[in-house]
Formats: sequence, C-alpha cells, structure tokens
Amino acid sequence: MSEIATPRSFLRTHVFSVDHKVIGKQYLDLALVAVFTGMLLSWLMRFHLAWPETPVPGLGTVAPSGAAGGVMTPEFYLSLMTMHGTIMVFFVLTTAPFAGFGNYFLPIQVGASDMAFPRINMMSFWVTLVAFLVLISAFFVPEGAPLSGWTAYAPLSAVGKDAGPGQGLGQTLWVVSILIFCVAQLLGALNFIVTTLDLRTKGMSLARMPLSTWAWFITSVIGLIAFAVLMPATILLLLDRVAGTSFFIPAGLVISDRLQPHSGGSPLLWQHLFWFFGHPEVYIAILPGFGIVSHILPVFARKPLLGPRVFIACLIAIAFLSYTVWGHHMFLSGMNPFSATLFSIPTLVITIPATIVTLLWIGTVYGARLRFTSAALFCLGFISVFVSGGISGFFLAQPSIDTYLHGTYFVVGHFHFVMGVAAMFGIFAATYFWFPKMYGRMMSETLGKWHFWLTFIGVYCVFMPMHYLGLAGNVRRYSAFTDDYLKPLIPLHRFITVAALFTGAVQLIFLFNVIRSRLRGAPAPANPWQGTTLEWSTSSPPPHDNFGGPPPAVHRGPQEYGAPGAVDHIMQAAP
Amino acid sequence: MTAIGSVAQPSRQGPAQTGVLIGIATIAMSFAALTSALVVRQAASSDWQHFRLPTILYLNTLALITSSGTLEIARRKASRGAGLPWLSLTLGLGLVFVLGQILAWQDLAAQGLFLATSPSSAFFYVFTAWHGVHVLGGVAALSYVGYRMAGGPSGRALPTALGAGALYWHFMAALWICLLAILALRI
Amino acid sequence: MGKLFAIVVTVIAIVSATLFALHVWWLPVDISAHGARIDRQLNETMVAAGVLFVVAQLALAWFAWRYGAGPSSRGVKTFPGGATPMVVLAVVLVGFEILTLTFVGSKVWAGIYQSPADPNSLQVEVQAEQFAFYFRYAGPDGRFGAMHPELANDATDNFFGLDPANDTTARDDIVVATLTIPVNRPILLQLHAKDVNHAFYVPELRIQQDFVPGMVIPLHFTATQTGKYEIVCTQLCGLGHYNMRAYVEVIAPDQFDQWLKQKAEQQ
Amino acid sequence: MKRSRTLWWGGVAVIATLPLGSAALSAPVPPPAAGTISGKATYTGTPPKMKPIDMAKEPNCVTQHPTPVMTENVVTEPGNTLRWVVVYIAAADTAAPAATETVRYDQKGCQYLPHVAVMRVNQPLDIYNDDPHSHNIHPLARVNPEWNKSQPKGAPPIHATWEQPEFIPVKCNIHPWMHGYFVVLRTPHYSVTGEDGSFSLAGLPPGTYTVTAWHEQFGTQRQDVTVGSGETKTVSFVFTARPY
Repeated sequence: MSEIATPRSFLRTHVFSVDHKVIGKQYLDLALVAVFTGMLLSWLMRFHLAWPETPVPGLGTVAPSGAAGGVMTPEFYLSLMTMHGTIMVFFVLTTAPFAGFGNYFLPIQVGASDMAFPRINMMSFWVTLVAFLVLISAFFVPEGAPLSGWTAYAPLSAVGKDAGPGQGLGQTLWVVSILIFCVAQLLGALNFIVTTLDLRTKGMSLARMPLSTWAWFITSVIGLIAFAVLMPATILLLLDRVAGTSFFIPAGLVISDRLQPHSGGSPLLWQHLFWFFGHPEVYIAILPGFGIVSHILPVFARKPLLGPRVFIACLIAIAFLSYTVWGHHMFLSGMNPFSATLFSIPTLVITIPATIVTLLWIGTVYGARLRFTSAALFCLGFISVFVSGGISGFFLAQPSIDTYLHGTYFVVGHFHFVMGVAAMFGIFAATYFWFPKMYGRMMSETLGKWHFWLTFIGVYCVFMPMHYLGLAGNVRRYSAFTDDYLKPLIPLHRFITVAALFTGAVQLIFLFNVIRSRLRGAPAPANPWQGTTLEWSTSSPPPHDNFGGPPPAVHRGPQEYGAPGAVDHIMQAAP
Repeated sequence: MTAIGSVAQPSRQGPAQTGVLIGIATIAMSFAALTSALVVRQAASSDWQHFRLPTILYLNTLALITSSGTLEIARRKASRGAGLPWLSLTLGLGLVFVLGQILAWQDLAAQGLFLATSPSSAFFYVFTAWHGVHVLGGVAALSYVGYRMAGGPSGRALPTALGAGALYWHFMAALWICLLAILALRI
Repeated sequence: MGKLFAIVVTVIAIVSATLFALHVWWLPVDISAHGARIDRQLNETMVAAGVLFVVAQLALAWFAWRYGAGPSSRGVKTFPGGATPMVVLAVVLVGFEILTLTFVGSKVWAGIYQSPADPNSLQVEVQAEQFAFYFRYAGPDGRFGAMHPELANDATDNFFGLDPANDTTARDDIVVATLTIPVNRPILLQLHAKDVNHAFYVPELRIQQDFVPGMVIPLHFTATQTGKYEIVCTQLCGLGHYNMRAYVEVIAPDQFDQWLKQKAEQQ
Repeated sequence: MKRSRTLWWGGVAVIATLPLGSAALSAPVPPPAAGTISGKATYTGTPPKMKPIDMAKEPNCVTQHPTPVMTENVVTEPGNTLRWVVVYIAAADTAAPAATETVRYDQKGCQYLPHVAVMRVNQPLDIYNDDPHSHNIHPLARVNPEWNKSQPKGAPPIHATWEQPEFIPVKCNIHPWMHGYFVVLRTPHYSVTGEDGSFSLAGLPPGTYTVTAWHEQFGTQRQDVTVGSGETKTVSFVFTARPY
C-alpha cells in the first residue's frame, strides 16, 4: 500500500481509478444524479396530489401507459413513490454523506495515502452504479416500476404480477437492485473500518480522530451489520418471487381471483427482517450528518465542539440502540401487542443521546465567533431541522399515540424532516465546506447563501404542514384524496405542492453553483477556512497519495481553535 | 476489533487480518439473520416437513475439517518455502467439500425434496448454498495466494495474506459445523 | 447574517407552535370509549414536545444572534460547566419525560390491545381484500360458516368463500359492505385479509390495526356516539389503496336489531 | 443489369393478374340462400337468489342507481329464460373478412355495460370510463397476454385487441363487485341472448354446424345442427340451475 504507481492513462485516473478521492467524487456524482431524479419524481407526485385531473404536459408522451394524456393513474403514482423512496434512501442518503464524502476524506483525515483495499473500494462504486441502473431500468419494463413502497412488504412484493401492475418484472428488478446494493455497501463498510483501524498515521490515536471520521467509522459498523441482514432477506424474497418458496407468503391467498400456490409463510417475518435493517439504515443516513456538522461547526465558530468525547459516546450509544428499536415501525402490524411496549422503551431512550448531541451543538454555538459562510448556515439549518424532526419522533415512539398517527402524514413529515432535510443539509454543508479541497476551486458564497435561505424556509413550508395533515388523520401513500374527511385538507396539500415545487427549483441554484464552480471557480488555497485537520495541511486538490510523500505525524487533537494565548488555531500536523 | 486499543502504528498483522475479521463478522451476521428467519418460519406454520440429513454431509464436514488441518501445516511450512503442496491439498479438499454438498442436494432431490417443496428443504438449500458460495470465495482467495507463492518472490506480504486466508478458512469450517448443528436440530 | 437566521428560526418556531396549539388542523371528534385516554396522552406529549421544540429553536436563534463574529473580537467562551450540564439536562429532562410518557402510555395501550374483549361483545368478521372491506354477521343461527379461499368469487357476491350448498351454518350469514353496529355496545372484530396486507383505521374511533394475510387478528372497541364514519386502509395494498374505504354506521340498539332482522330475510 | 430487372418484374406482374382474370371469367353461380339458426336458452331447477349489489363504498355509484342493482352472474328472465348466454358456431370461419368496427365496452355506475361483450379475434376494443371516479380494468386472460390498467376520470379510452380466442373474465379491483366477460371468438356467427332469452345466427351457408351455448355459471352445451339453403332451424338449450 505504501508505494502506489501514479497511473497515467485517462481511463486509470478518472474512470477505473483505485484512488479513493476519484471514487469519492464518483459516488457524489452518482448521488447528484440520483437526488435530482428523486426530486423530479417528488415533483410529479406532489403535483398529482394537488391537481389530480390536470394533465402534466409531456408526461403522456414519456409514460403512455402510466399516464395516458398526462393524467397519472394510481399505480403510476405508487410506482413513482416507490422509486422516490428507494432512490433517496439508498442512492442519495446512504451514498453521498457516507460513501461519497467518507471515501474522499476518511483516508486523508486519518493520515493514510489510500483506503486499505483500493481495488475492493473501486469495485464497491461500480457495483453501486450497477445497482442504480438495475433500479432505474424498472421504469422501462412493460408493466413499469413496482408499487410496494421502499419497504416492499410481503405478500404484495412477494406474490408477483397478480398483486398488481409493476409487481412482476419491475419488483424483481427492485429486489435484485437492492441485493446488488447490499454487496457494494458491505465492501465499502469493510474498507472504512479497516482503514480507520489500521492505516492511521503516527500520532493519530482514536481520540485524535476528527469527529467526521468517527461518524463514518461508526456508520460503517452499523452499515456492516444492517446490510448483512438485508442481504439474506432480499435473497429469501427473491426466492419467494421466482423459485416458488413460501418464506413470506401464507396459504389460501386469493389475488386477482387466483388461489396463490404458496403456503405457510409469515408476512411479519419480512417486516422484522426489513426493519431490523430499516432502522439502523436511517441512522446510517443521519450519523454522517452528525459527524459533518460537528466537524464543520467548530471551524466557523472558531471554538472546539462542546464535549467531543461525550459526542463520540453518544454516537456509540445510538449505534448500539439502533438495533433494539426496529419494532416501533410495527406497533400495529399484528405482532404481539406486548412487544409494542417492549420496543417503545428503547425507542424513547434513544432520544437521550440524540438530545445530548443537539444540546452539544447548541452549546458550541454559545460563546462562538460565528462566521456565517454557506457551510456554517447549513450546519445551523441542520440543527434546527433535526430538532423539529426529532421532536415529532416523540409522538410516534409511544404505541398509544401511534395508534392514531401510524400510517398518516405525521410519519411522512417526521422522517422527511430528519432524513429528507437534515441529512441533505449535512450533505450541502459538506459540499460547501470541502468543495475547495476536492476541486481546487471556491464555490460562490452568494449563490450558496441564496440557496440556504430559500431552501431553509422552503423545507419548513413543505414538511411542517405534513404534521398538521397527520393530526387530521390524512393517510399516507394515497394517490388521490377521495375520502370525505380528506377533502377539506386539499388546500393544505396545494400549499405543500407549491412550496415543494419552489424548494425543488431552488436546488437548481445549488446544481448551477456546483457545475460552474468546477469549471470557473476561483482557485482555492490549501486551507480556505483555516481548519486544523489533516485535509487542510495538504494541497487542494490533494496529490495522488494525499500528502506528496509519507503522511505527516499528528501531535494534537482535531479541534485546537481559540486556544489560550493569541494563536487562532493550531494545525493537527504542526509539530 | 483487535486493534481498537492499540495506538498509532498500523497493527502488526496488517489490514488483511482486520479485513478478514470484519468479513467474518458480516458473514456470521448474515447467517444469524437466516437462522432467526428459520426459527420464526418454523414457528409460523405447521407445514415444516422434517427429513433426515443426507449422510454425505458428515463426510463433507470431515473433508472441511481436514482441509483446515492441512492449511495449518501449509502455513508452518510456507516460511521454509514448502507450503505449496499442502496448500493445494487444502484447495482440493475444499472442492471435495463443495462437490459433496452438491451430491447432498442430489440426494435430497432424489427424495423429491426440492427448493419449493417444503420450508425445511428451502432453508437447507439456502443455508448450504450461501455457505458454499463463501467457501468458493475462500478457495479463490487461497488459490490467488498460492499463485503468488508459486510465482517466486514471496515478499513480506505473503505470510500475512496466508494468515488472513487461513483465518477465513478456519471460520468457514467452524461456521459449517454450527450450521450442521442448526440443520440437524431444526430440520 | 446571524441575526437574519435568528429571526427566521424564531418566526418558524412561533408560527409552527401556534398552528399546533390552536388546533387549526386537529383530530376529529372522539366517539370511542378508549379515545379520551389517547387524546390526553397526545395532548400531554404535544405540550411537552412543544415546549422543548420552542425552547431549543429559540436557544439556537439567540446564540446565533448573540455570538456572530462581530467587530468586537472578544475571545470565544465555552459553555459554563462544559458538556456536563448538557448531559444532565438531557438525561433529567428528556429521561423524566420519557418515564412518565412511557408509563402512562403503556397503560393506555394495554387497555386497548392487551386486554381481552368483553365476553358479550358483538362479533363481526371483517375481510379486507384488494380494495374493499366486507363485513360478516353470524346471522340468526349465531354461527359463522366456514371459509374456503378457493370458493371465493366476487362475481357471485361470495366474498368470504362460503359454501352454502353443503354448509348450513353459512346460509344465513349476512355479508354487507357497511359495518353497522349498535352504539355503546362492545364490538369485537375479527380481522383477516384475503390477499395482501391491509389496515383498519377509523380516525374518530381512535383505532387502527393492520390485516396480515394468514392471521386472524382481534380488535375490540366501543362506539359511544351514533353517526356515519369512514373506515380507511393505512397499509399500502396496491393501486386502489387510496379508494379502499367503507363506512361504519353507529345506530341505536333497537334500530340495529331491526336492521339485522331485515338483512336476515334477504338471505 | 438494370434492364433485365425491369423485364423480370414485368413478367411477375403478368402472371399475378392471371388468377384474377380467370376468377372473373368463371360463370356467375348464384350464391346459396343463407340459413339461420335461432331459438331460446332456458333453465330448469331453482336458480340462485340474486342479491342486491352493495356499492356503499362508492357513493356516486349508489346515487346513479335509485333501485339497487342485482348481481348479474345468473340473470333470469320471464318464462325461465336465461340472459347473457353466448351462442356461436364452434368452427372457425377463416374466410370471413376481418372485423373492423370497434367494440365499445363501457364502465357506468360501477357496472360493465354490456355485461358480456362478444368480439372477434384482433377486433379493436375501446374501454370507456363514464364514471366521475377512476376504475381499474383487469382482464384475467390466461391464453392472451394479461394486463391491468387504471383509468382515471376523464382519461382517454383504453384500446385493446385480443389475438387468441378465449373467454376472459374482467374485474375491477377498485370495485370488487364489478364483473364482466370478453368473449373472443374466431367466427363472425355469434349471438348473445337478450331479455327474452332468444338468439339467432343468420347468414349461414348450408351445412352442418356444431352450435355451442355458453353461460358464465351453468357451463357450455353443444348441439349439431344441419341447415339447408334458406332454411330456419330452431334450437333450444336447457341449462340445469342449482340454488347455491
């Protein structure tokens, strides 16, 4: 690993490169494509919910069977919802903050010249890309994309095309895509853990690792165990679909007037296996955001994070507890009601480390000398949105209240605030913060600020009303509101749709900023934000082996800001 | 996590060792998921058709255990450059194990127990297939190490690669013994 | 810039909290015996969470307002006491709140889902199928006919797969698409699904329960007010999930007996 | 090379016109007078009691039917006659010109109109949704390729054709009581019994035919009938009805 021959051909340096920096950028580009695809789907969904009968220009030609004449059919809406959920959770929120920024910066921050197994690392990206292409191809098969949601509950997902349009080839492609994604994720997590444990430079003890590295390390440990459970679960689901086994399909099901040739399976078994992976997955999406905010906020507050060791302890507590709470997704699913009480306790206990982490951030802002760059604003936005999303979790954690709120828009508002917005704000903050280091060019701060203010206000206008809809009993995953008690809520849905279209359009500012800055951004210095961690003590962008020679030794912690005696900050690598 | 306590320098065995340990944890977790699925599925309904495990499984187990033994010998002799024949014996035994598993499948098929016939046969096939895939992965890794051993300059990395490969292989054997116990108890 | 952030966050926090407090959009009328306890639990959590929400947002806003890097370059200050007050605040405040909410909440939950049904409750079988609910009453003989999935045929209105030809108990079973129940009488529903996962949710009755194919799940409640309310499905079951609806009609007991008799004659 | 090619095509054209010419030359034999087979479909025994369809789930369907609609699987008419019985000539009539006019299949008041739509192989079929809410048409075809499409309010008609002859049950998943049949046949000689339970197959060249009568619940019956030129044969089909 020490002497890596610097590859010369374009193919080796930019496409099939084993350099963790190139792989990190490839992951981020994939996530960028995925997030705009997912956003487009959410636009179509929101527009359909607000104005179901108004034809969408051009949709009729793009999807002749799904939306003849531009008016969306219910199964087309549900297939958009399924793909929106799957693309956003897997290919954006797991790929960008963890695989994208993690791949790029973990080796540099621990002072290594590359990941422990560069070839496996490269493979993990290309396997993720294959998984994404297999998923997207589900749109173009005859019956279209699956409609069983990103949770794909059996038997709707397991029976096959009798269960409805999209449940034939489309659902099989979905299952295969997730199976391939599990392989990629396990390889990625393996690399992260080994690099963190074994390839740290001299002086880089675990206590001296930057908090973003801690977050990626703990996320990869969670990811390892979570995806190691999802993989066999998808294999069993695939066997149920194609090989006629009955792991998840009980006897005597009559679907489309046909008695299904299965017997004895348990639909709850799929829900248990899925959510055993599902809840750690939402922490895989948010913990890198924790690490990123705790890494970036001190740089702009010019003071270290309040209680970094407490923060790390909270990360570990969350990682451990995340495996004990999956049942709160299934309070009303028909499992034994006693286990609902059992699962509600760890679910409420896990709010303690989450609250501590939030209070540590707010405590860090206290007494700071905050410089409000775009990255800093997105960190503050992250804290505010995470508070809103976390607090709505209080309601859903109690089985008695979940009796009313389960399956309503309250849940949609909750997980969008925490995953859909907070994690995205983490990705935005990381982009604005690390873009100069990755591309050697500065991003436009004015565009960044416009992007922040419009998005911050926009997301509250989109997702806070969803909590009100939930309180009114508005059921989620509905493609049209024909029930009598839902009709008075349609104006609120129209408000959300307008806000969603606006907030989505605002993201084009970010896209323009990213593309323009890559081509014509001002050249970036090695340490634009006066950070102290190792990524700032090498050139922008870093040379092939990160430090142009052996990695420097490290002599102190990652956040030596505002140290007593006039020096503003001391670099980690400074002797 | 062996290296969690140690300070700065990369651990003596190198990343390969840690990588294999993490791989082992992942594979063990996936089998834990399959085992819990087996237990829940057996309790879910009364259509669990018990059948006697084909006797060839016990011969396969023997082959796998002896291959662990020969691999240990290969590791000791490797430092004196005489490890190759023992390593190829290990690979041979590994392939014998996999062929034996396929014979067990045919024995089951002869009894009319296919993948979809009953949940018990389904889990038998899934367990043996999932384990077989990982054994083949081990065979591929060890044959790559053997190729590098035979290729001449053994280099510093070889003993660690062989050590890591051996660790993985022993895990394959231990895992199979656990799986056999689970299958014997449950099916 | 920090001041703008503080203002925006404060406005957001205040507006959101007031919209919650004013019950602009709120739960529909509660017509269920156990509903009051759920509403109280929800209100308590709303107050506690609302306070936490506003305090946290305002603290963030105040610190962002106060501690921007202004011309007066004073030194940075760590939070008095470092991280320990944060941990103590979180453990005590949130921990205490969790304790009360969990303890009280589990009793409310146990009252609905863990306690056995009232012995003389009215038994109704509910079948959820792709995209409609059907309800079956035992009919005058008081016994439900056996269900045979292979005989189920929607065309002949044989939703439950009954076999009236050689199962006499099935002949008088009443199958309707509207759940008609007497007021103030405990009802015991036996939920079973014909094809995929569904759910039974009546916002006014504060009750929700998934249907799981292959299982018969009991659900009991008591309606305390007459009227016509909507039953909707909250578990994604396919393309007609949005339209999978039925009505529950809560009527006076004597009207119910008369309705039952009238339905029995139609069999 | 070019010249020889034009010669070649000229020759082919000449040969091609020969058969047309010869057909025109043969003496005009008067076409044989067409016979007809007609009759009634009746039942014996007690038919199952038809129940009113409970459309409570879709209020605007309930308002469209002042008197509740009865189930349509066994529609009995006065005089023990049966409606919706499809009577057709079993032998495929390949010489008949392909059917071109479109069969209209309508969804109105949460009902399929007509209950049984008979059409020929490859005949265009248009499915309309005249209800103020969406329907979902799911023809449960086994021989033909199966499809399942929703049709929101005001959506354009769905065009479909069927390549193979089959009795295809049609259901609407959103309204489970909605049921109908696409009867796809190879022969143009078919008739569906109406209110009076009578059918008639006209325009039959003389010959012996196996006439088949199909009812969705009481099965299929066949009879062999010979028809002379210009002759009208009456045939009746009697189905046995069971109460349950």
